[in-house]
Amino acid sequence: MNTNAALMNEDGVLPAEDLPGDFAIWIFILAEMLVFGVMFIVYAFARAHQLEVFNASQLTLNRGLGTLNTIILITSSYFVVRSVAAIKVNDARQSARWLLGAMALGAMFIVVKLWEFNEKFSAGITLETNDFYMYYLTLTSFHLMHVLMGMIILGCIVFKLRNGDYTAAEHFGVETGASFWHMVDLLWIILFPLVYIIH
Amino acid sequence: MDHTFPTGLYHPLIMNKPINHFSTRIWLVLIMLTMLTFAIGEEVAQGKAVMLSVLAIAFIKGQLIANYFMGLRYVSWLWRGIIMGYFVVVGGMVAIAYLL
Amino acid sequence: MQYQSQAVAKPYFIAAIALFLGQIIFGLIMGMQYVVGDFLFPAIPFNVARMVHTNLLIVWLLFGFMGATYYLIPEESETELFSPKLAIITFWVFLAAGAATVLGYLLVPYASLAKLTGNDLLATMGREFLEQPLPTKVGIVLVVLSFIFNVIMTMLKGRKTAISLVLVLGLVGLAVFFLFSFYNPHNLVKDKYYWWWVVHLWVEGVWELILGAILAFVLIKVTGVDREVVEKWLYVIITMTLITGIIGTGHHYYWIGAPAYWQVWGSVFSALEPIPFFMLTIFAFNMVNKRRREHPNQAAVLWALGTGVMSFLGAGVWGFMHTLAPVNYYTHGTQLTAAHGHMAFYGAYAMVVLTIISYAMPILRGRAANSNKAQVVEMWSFWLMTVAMVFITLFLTAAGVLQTWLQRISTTPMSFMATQDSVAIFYWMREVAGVVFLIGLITYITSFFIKGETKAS
Amino acid sequence: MATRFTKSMARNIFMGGSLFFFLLFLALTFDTNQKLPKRDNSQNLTASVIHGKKLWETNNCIGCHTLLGEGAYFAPELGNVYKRRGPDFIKAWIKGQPTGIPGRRQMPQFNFTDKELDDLVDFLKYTSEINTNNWPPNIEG
Repeated sequence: MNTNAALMNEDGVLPAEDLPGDFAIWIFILAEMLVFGVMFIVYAFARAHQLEVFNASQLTLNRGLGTLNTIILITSSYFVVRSVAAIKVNDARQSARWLLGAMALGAMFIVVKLWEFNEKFSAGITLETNDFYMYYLTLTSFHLMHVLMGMIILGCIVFKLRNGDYTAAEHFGVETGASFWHMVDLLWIILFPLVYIIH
Repeated sequence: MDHTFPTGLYHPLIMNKPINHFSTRIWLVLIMLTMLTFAIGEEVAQGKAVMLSVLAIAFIKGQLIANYFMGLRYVSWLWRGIIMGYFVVVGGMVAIAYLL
Repeated sequence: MQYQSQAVAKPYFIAAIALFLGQIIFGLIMGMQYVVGDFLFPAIPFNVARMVHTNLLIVWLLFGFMGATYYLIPEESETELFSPKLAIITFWVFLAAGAATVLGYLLVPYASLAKLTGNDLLATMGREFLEQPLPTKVGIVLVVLSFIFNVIMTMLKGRKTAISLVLVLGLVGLAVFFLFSFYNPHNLVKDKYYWWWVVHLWVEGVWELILGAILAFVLIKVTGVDREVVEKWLYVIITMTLITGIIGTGHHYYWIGAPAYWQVWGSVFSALEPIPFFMLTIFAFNMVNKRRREHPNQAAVLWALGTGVMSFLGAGVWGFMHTLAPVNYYTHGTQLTAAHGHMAFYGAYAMVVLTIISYAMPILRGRAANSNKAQVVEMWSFWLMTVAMVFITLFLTAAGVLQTWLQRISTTPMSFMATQDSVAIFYWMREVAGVVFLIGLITYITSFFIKGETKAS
Repeated sequence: MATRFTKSMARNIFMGGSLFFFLLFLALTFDTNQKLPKRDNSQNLTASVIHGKKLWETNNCIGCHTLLGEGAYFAPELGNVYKRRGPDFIKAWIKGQPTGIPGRRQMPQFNFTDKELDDLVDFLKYTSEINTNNWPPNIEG
């Protein structure tokens, strides 16, 4: 119930709110962030050991597709924000539409990513090629699976929205799923510059 | 668990368009920051300043998403602190690895 | 005891403790052989003592898990057991199979045992911890299946709680992953790869569900804390267990021929494996602090808290110590592994079984808790065994660190046997700590025979 | 007001999260199986290596030794013993057991035929040629 409250509020009148979504999803989110965080750090230190290999291989990545995917994911996150806003005014139909939009963007993300992978695979690049590609493929495909999981979660919520299970007064599940989706976005925000840009 | 809903939920402001415009503005800022990162990448610029500025952009984007998309802005400071701390620690470690 | 059929747990618990005693005796024999190489040779060669030691451990823990399940499922489901008779039959079958297997190890040369028991039909023997002859393996499957059938039938006719759901998931996982013990490809790398599906996915996966469920049950009983609170934390903790533990299997795939990327996956995920154990400890202490009643059985409370702390130390801290690939490169297969194995198995699984025994046994014997005198002795045994195990672990760690240095890191590496001679002092000290552990165990068993004033349950 | 924390959500996350990571594990396993032929030396799995592995198992060698670091830690690592000692030493050593030296660790006498000894050595040679990412750190194992 706070996403919107947070958005509307520029004068800070509202009292502190509780977490959007279930406490349990936040534990899960923290765990996931921890896993990714450790992987990011491991990547950075592994790179320090093989600077030339990492720098050279990194330049072969398709930064345009990476940027496109960043935009897609940020936009999908925005759609999810709108979906939560919609259910808060009891507009389940609109809420479901926004979520379907977010899922469509998620699917686009996956298509773009697979296209990118295909580019690399047809260039004969695999996990074994060198350490950079190993990290690149590992991190991005691990993240990709989270996008997929997020889409499944959003799908369940759409199903329940259509079923009339959520209302302005009871839309706890929507926020829970939304929080997870934002996390997937949040992690990409670090992953993208780290693997594609910084050298 | 007993649970009450804040009256703020039905606050008339929520019904107003400007709210959504606010999240739209955040979205626009995020897109612009993304383009900026892309531009830096295309310059193929190297160096510490570039690395640090890209990390700084990521930090800002992360804060925007956490505070305004995830809605942590008005949640207990602890949670915002955790997310911010996460970005500081991960970003900091990455920076250290690059500077070493 | 609330339900008559809970009584079937009693023989399971007694068998568990008896086999535990056997395990420790063989442990002491092995400890001796570490320093006096020809001790009891050729009557009991080291490999035989080790098989008995590790197999007894597995079997007594299984007895403990089954006993725990038979005790808590009727109470959770609020109904009598589906078939107490089946539970008793499987008890005797399992005990007979276990005893026959151990006698087979001790009396028949292993190669002859393999020939006698049809290892030529399907070669499954001779792999660490899975040394059991084919008939025993099949027997284990049948026993576990009948056991799970009995439990699920009981659950179906009664209340379904989170605790019993998690417990049954753990037991089903135990059965499913045991099936990989029948898969023994000629390709050594694949053999090892899937061997870990039994070993790792048991002890760092589904067994932790069983552990969590048993501990949650006991905590609800002894603290009176709201079930709702305990159960949702149980879910959170086992979620953490599985998301770190499943991919954490990768920390066994660094050096056995699997692709190098396992070093990243394994390191990252297994480095987080201490978290669920840490949460478990915090959780246990929190529940006890927030208790709504003073349960007369303080020994059980002590065991429950001990499980949290020791599993965190043994599985969490000692596991973390050598789980990162760059560290493990040097420590893989040294006494450090043994140190971790000892404290983790004791702290997590031995102690959780002792916890439920401590809680349930007095009730099965018709009283809420043992007499004060008996509890004092039991608490003494807790400290004796636990402190002894801490020292066993410390001495093995010292041996392992020195071994790693002399044999692996040093620029002039020493041979394995020369290294063993150099660390012998620590093996002697470990053996002494082992004797203290045995004294603790005997004290524990004695506590069952101490009378005194008790309250009816 | 308190943050909500419900059992049903905790359960859903447990189920979903565990399933997710298990599927990921299966995917990695699938990939590993694709990659193994390049690493596991399986092209050298001859009949004699296979028989050697069976002898290794039915005599419970793992009860004292380690193989690629796994097993008991009572006796030397044998994953690289072929490279450390060579075939002739290995055979002579097995034949000469037990040493009977008082106080020393003893290895039983297994009464292998010459063919069996050859098979065991072939198995150890095959094992020593598995790509173990350069483990052990040195020849002492």
